[in-house]
Amino acid sequence: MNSATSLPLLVILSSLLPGLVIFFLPEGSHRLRTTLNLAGAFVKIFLVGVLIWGVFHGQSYETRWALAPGLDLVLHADKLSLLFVSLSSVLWLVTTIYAIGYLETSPHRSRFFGFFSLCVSATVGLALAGNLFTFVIFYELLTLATYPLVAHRGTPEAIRGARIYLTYTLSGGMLLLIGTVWLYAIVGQTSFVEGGVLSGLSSEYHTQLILIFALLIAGLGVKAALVPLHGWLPEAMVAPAPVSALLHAVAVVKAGAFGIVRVVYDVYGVTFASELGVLMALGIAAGITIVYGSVKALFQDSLKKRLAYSTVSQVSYIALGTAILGPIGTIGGIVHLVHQGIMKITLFFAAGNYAETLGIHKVSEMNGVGRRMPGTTLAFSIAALGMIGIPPVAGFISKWYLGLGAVEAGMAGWVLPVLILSSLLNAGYFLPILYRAWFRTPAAVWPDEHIPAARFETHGALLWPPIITAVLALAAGLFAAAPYSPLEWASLIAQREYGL
Amino acid sequence: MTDALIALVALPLTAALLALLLPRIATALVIFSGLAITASAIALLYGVNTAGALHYELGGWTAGLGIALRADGLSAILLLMIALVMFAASVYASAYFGKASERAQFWPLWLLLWTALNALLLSGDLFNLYVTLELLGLSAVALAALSGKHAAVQAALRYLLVGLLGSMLFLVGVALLYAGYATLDLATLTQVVKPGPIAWSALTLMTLGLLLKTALFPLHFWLPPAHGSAPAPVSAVLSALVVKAAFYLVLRLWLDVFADIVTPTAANLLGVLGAGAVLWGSWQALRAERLKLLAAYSTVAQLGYLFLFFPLLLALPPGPARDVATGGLVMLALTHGFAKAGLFLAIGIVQQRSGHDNIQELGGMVQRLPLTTFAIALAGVALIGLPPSGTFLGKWQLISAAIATGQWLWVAVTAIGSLLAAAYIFRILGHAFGNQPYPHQAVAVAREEWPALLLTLTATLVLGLAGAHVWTLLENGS
Amino acid sequence: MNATMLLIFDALLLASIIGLAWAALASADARRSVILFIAFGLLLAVAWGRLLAPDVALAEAAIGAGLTGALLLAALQWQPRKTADTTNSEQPTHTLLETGFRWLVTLLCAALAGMLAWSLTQIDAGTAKDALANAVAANIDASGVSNPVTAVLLNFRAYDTLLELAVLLTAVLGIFALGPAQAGYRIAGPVFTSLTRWLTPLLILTAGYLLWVGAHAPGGAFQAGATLAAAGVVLRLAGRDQIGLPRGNALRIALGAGVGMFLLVGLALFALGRPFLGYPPAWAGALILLIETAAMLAIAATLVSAFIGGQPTEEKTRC
Amino acid sequence: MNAAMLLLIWLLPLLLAALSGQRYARWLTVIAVLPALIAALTVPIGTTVSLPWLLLGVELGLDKTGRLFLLFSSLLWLAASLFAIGSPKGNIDSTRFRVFFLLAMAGNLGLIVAQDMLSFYLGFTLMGLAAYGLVAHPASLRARRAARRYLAWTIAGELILFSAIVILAQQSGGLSFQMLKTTTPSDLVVLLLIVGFGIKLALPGLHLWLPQAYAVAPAPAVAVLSGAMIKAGLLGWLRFLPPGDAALIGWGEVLMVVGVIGIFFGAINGLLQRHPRLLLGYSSISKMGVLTLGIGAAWAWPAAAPALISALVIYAAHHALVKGALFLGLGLVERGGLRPWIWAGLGFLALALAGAPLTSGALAKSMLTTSLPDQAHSLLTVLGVAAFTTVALMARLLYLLWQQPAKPVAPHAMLSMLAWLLLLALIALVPFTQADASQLFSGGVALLLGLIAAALVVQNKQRLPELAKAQGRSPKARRYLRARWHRIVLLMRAMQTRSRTLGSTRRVIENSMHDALQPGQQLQSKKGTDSWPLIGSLWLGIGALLLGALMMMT
Amino acid sequence: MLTTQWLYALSGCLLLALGLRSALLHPALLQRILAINVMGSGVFMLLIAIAYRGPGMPPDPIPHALVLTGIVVAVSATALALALARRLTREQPHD
Repeated sequence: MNSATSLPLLVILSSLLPGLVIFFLPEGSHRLRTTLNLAGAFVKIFLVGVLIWGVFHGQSYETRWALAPGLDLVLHADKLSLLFVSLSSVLWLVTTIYAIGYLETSPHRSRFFGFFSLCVSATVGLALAGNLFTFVIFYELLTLATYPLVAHRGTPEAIRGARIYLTYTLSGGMLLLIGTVWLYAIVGQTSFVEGGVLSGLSSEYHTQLILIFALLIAGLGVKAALVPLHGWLPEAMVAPAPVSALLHAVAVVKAGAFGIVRVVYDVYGVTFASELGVLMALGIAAGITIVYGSVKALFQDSLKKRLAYSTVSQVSYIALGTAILGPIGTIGGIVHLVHQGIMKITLFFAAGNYAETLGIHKVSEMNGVGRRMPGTTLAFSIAALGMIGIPPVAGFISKWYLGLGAVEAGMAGWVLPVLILSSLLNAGYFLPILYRAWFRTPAAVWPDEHIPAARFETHGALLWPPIITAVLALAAGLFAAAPYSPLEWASLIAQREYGL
Repeated sequence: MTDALIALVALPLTAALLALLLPRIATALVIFSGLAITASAIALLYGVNTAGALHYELGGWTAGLGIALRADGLSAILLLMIALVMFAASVYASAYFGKASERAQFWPLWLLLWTALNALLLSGDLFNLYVTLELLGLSAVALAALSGKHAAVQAALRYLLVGLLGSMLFLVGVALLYAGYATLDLATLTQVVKPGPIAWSALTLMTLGLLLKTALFPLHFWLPPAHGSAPAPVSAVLSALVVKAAFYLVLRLWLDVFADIVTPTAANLLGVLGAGAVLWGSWQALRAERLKLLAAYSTVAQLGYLFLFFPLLLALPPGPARDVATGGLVMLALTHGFAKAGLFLAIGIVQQRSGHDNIQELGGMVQRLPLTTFAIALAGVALIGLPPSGTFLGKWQLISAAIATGQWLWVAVTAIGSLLAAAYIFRILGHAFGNQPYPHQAVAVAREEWPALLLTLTATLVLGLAGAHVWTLLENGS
Repeated sequence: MNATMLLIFDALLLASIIGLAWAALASADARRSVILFIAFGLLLAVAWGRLLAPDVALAEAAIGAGLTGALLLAALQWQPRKTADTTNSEQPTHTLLETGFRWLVTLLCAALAGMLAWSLTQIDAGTAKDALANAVAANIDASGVSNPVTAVLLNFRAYDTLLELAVLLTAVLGIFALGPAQAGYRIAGPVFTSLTRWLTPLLILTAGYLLWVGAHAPGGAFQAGATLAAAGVVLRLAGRDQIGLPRGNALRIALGAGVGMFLLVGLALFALGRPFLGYPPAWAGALILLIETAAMLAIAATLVSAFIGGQPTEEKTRC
Repeated sequence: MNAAMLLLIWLLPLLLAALSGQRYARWLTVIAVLPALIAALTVPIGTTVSLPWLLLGVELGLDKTGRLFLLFSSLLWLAASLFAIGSPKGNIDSTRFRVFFLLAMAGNLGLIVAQDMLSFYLGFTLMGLAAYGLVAHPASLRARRAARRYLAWTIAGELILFSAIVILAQQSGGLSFQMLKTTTPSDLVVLLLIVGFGIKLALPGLHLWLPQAYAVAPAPAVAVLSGAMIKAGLLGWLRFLPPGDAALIGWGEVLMVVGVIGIFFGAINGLLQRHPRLLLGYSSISKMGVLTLGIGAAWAWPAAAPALISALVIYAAHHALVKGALFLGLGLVERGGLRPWIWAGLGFLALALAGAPLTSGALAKSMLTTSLPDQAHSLLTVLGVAAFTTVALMARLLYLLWQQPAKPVAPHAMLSMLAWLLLLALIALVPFTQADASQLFSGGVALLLGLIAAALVVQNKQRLPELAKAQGRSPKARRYLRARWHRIVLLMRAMQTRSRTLGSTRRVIENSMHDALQPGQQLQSKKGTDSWPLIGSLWLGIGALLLGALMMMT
Repeated sequence: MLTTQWLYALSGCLLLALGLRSALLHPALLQRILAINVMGSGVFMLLIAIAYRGPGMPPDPIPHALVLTGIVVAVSATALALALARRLTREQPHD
């Protein structure tokens, strides 16, 4: 095997192998585990870097492995997959550092980090999937790898949450599987091809294709938390903070959204999907989700639940972008894949810091927390503003392209109001938090202060990840037009999809 | 190459005798012969893959007068599965049965069961099949009753009666066929059999007998108690291999010998029963309160999937499409074999360590028995049909064929069944992940844990990732 | 006997057989059932004889009726006495639905018989169905024996027989696994005890004869083994614990002898380059006798063991 | 160098914001404003900086309008910064205040040099949100409410702008302001822009955030809010909807009407206030009405637009400095009590705002009136009346200050006073450097009339509260208003309950699913499954069916 | 087929049906074991009837061999069944 055929596999193995080894490490071998984790993360980033360099220089990377006649496991590095891969590898590194700090003293760390690595491996595999078949495989693997993470604490609530998570995701996976097989039965293959593979089919198949689209989107929509398939997301909030970060920003939710992008662009082809009329349906579903999630978030006092509903809302921006015909909307959707990830992970890191440092779980307990934990709160603020879409944080760029794309596609009539309403609602649930954190006087005692303020407001391993990701979120917006920025990347992808 | 055919029967039978005569070294003997049998199975598979279907005329008499052993891709693959599962279960059993006296009773019967399985898969003769069925049935019953507990004996007795009834009907079919076509050789029969009352009746009777033995819904009633009360390695083999042997025969009869006789309607009937098995078995597994019963009902359900293939295969024209679907069926059977065996072995560990297998009281298991829990989870992955297990590939073909032939009902059944499977598997894992203190001293023995783990790994990883070879083998070995 | 007489005989015989079967199965009393069943077996043996199947007739008499009967009679020892009462008390508990199902089963069984009969009408009297019989006749010289049944059993289809011996072995091992044998029989009366003194050697001699004659006339290992076992049964009934059945290793060797010898011969030939179980014609007769002898021992040991219902315990051995 | 200076306008305040927690941070605000001041004075017009990698491609540049905006804004920010440094520790001399102050400064000054829509929007948003921190700074319930209201309006405005910009960007095919000159905006865009910037400019109806925000924020903050930041709306209109397009003519008329309403609405409301800050706030609304009117005129008569724009910018500069100085003066009064010289200073400022001869007000007003085209003579009347109302307002302001005994809370700080006086001097002197005499002497009549009117108003001061009551400020009316608000709250609550009900319905479903997934102790029923007759029937029945199915072959 | 063959074959079928019915319906274990034996006998009768070629004609030896094997298998199964049943009653004491 040369590098062209092995590199995508190696990218997966770089987290898979350390994960497998970690399973067997005794609980006490903290240093070895940390070394393995970080080594894996850095190796992955290095390999992804090589991939990116190669792909931008016209090199083609593909690992192909036949699983059954006509069914190949294909790992293929194209620009879209690399975008997601780089997002997850970078965020994985950050999250790993964070998780090491977060779980410093808690039990079963080997198990945790083992599944953690599996989870990322599945995500990377999903990102690199070269056909829908491979995608489905990693999609299900992701479900499996996250279950133990959600259930990690072992409390009845955790297990209940995990069960609900599983009920939703496995049902979704089944729908996705049926849709995929159906598609396979019609087309005989499920490869991701820029511009789609279905437009050549005669019109007698169109009804079937619409049904298949519904199945696929319903299946992906569970992970992407499209209303009404979102019910698992708030329940899965029982998981430890790094897991929530992973679920919401890097892996699970993103996988669903990424899948929607793949299906629309590389299976159906956005033009063909638009002709079928399914894009509009997708867009409306996304719009409803965006508003619904925001409204629900308004009424949550639990910080993590508020963030969870925020995710419900935000991830559908991606679907919305996908539903907008035209390169600009596409850019908006794809770039939000990255932007939402870094912003949301910041928020979850910060929420985790509040919980871990001061025992704060509720918004109503956050009075004056900005003074006690300025770094964390600053990071939180930047991310929250980004979520609202305030420039120059990354979220604005996404919103901008979505809006512009909608205008271009003649959908401004309802997309813009949705965006506006959602931003208003986002402001409605984020800004009060910021107000409390920065302007209210703190309570005399924090709910449960574990970590006293010393040199930093909390452990370094907890403090730096949100700051790094907040800086990333800011940078992604500020330098959006710079080369190699997510936006540039998304533009390249969109150009390819539209054959520009 | 044909030596492997003989070896596969003679080796376990010889080992059974030796184990009977030399109980002190029986364990070593079993392990040694297990290796040899596995090697033979691999050799056979290799031979079939390179030279196509093999046959061996015993005693040098032409088939018809004498008995021929036959192996094609299908039987060779299944034989290797049998060898691997039996070998793993043997290693497990060597630790599971603590007392020497227990082992002394166990090993000869165990090897006889192995003989029966191999002989059944290799047999090319109708009456010989009957004898192997009986050998299989009796050895399985004897093993199932081994614990001597009331429930086990009762279940075994019922198992025996059911098995005898099934064999009897099979034998009537054999008699009818002999009356009609004056041959017992399957290959000959395949060529001469014609539609007509004899063929219909014979196929009906033989199928009926085999359905009872393979515990197809609604004839599954005997299976859960029998599989649920046998010692763990025995349950593993009963669920993974024994019922599948009967299924293999149904498959052979319907797709090879009576290929010209079977009708879509009849295949649909089997499909409907399969669907019933999937739904009812899964539902019952979900409601089971003991791990072993859960696993047993899961077997009922999983066998149902295999029967779903009948209407699909018949609807597909012979050729590549049907071959691909058949590969899916084999894949399902293989994965279930490995996964279910591993599951039962793992459950056995739980049962031994905690003294019970009540699902409600598994809290904390994941901490104390991590590898065992992991094995259960892996088996679960395969039973649900999640990737990268072979079941996933199998179900893919199942759904694919159903969609291609427009038989949407089976798609729905598969989907619901899979979700129910997920529900019952994660019901276990949910309890296992609980953070309650685990009240039992649980130190798992590697000789028990590793077979379970390796079997389930085979089901989830090896078969899933190397699945393409199954299709190649079936094609080369036809 | 002319054809009509023969037909009447057949009809009467079959009517009796069916009647006995019916009576045996309809009875709720276990003892009655068993006795009727033994009678049924004996009549069957007659029927086999009538159909020119003396080997089968012998086997049926010795095994089907004889030993099975003995086993069943032994079973009566522990069978609950009040089966009749229990069945009577169970009778009215049938719900309507259950009664319906019972009728349905009856109906379907009748349908099954009908279907079989219908199928049998379709058997055409072609020559093809004699193909195998002719093949047996053609190859009988190479088989080493002149009794075609024995030739089929121990040469052409020797593999079946090998596995069949394995079935026997399995059964007895299964029985052993259930626990040790129990001494539970009342001592037979003195007349019976004295009877055994000459009955036992007679049975052993008969067994030897049957074994020997099997090569060219009706008889063979199974019949012989069953006869030998009958000797054991007689001894047992006479209240002897020491019934000629070896203990421990010897018993295991005896039980495994049939399969063992078969395998030994088969594998040895195989090692010598012959097909598995492919006797060289010159040696066939001797080899078959060798195998049959071992098989006889095994069958006898197995059946006696089954009769006493478990592994004879070492402690009970009388010196 | 020049380009770097433009960049520094943005960068320095932002960078210094990061340092504002340090001990030496007091003077940061002053340093931060310097690049803007220097740029306004030294950087030649036409300088541009293109940063294509930043954001979506940032273009900065200085034009004539921008330069003047930059000048008066930076001057005001400088004065406010100096004023703030003089404020007592712990109140506004805190890290948090400085951070928001600097961020708002960066936004405000930055948007002036922005030459593309997004950087303008970025500055506008930054300014708007950071100002929230200034308004919310005092730890009082009133401040919190005011800040919340401010924020809600600001965000709404920004979102409306966002929509407008998105559509505009699509229509013009780019982000640069240059491209907008050749783009005909759709009516929707114009409406959105009017409303979006109108919120910042506190058009009547969109002004609701303003009075309370001005009432609670610290003095230097209000100074920049009312002086500099509010003008961003004007600049926005000028940038996004440059006059000259025929599509804007109709909208210009609309805007003129709105402006007129604003003038009088602000004035009348201002007159009804008892609190000097509120009065000044409404005065700003009124003045912004004038600016709105001017823009409307510029749109409606494209030919007159260039002159009108120059006049409007001058007017804006005048208003910015004067209003800022007024608020700083009020701040001095609030802190150290009213001193005669402060009153005098305020009196001068009031005169300037009212357009008294020899003040900047006169200059601004005369430029505005002269640049109006001939068709707009009716507007002259309006402006005259407007001047009259301003006089009345100012008179009332001075009266209120005089009437209400100020309670000194702290001694006057030298630096704050110095800052104020410098600003006063600037206002007093600048007109003489810029204008000819005729412009400086205009407006005397109006002032005179105004003073007479003011005297009347002051005489009738007893009746004013009654007027206020008539305006809907009676306790009953207040109750009514509160009830209406309450109803909205109730509606929201009901929605919440509804969603909770939905949630609970879902929970019921989920629970039942869980029950299904996790059944209770269910004993294996032996009787049911072990019924042989049933099984026999099934078994043989299957056989019968199978046979039938097989026979269906032919 | 010969009349004799017919007679015996039909009786075999009848025995089979009879045995089957009782095996399914008889409440007592012992009789059910007997019933299965009766079923076996029915099949054997069928086989031997098939083998019959008429008086004086050598019958087909193959079915005979099959039946011989079948008888032994049947007795093995019966023995095991009885042993199991005995174990069951021993476990379940009755008075």
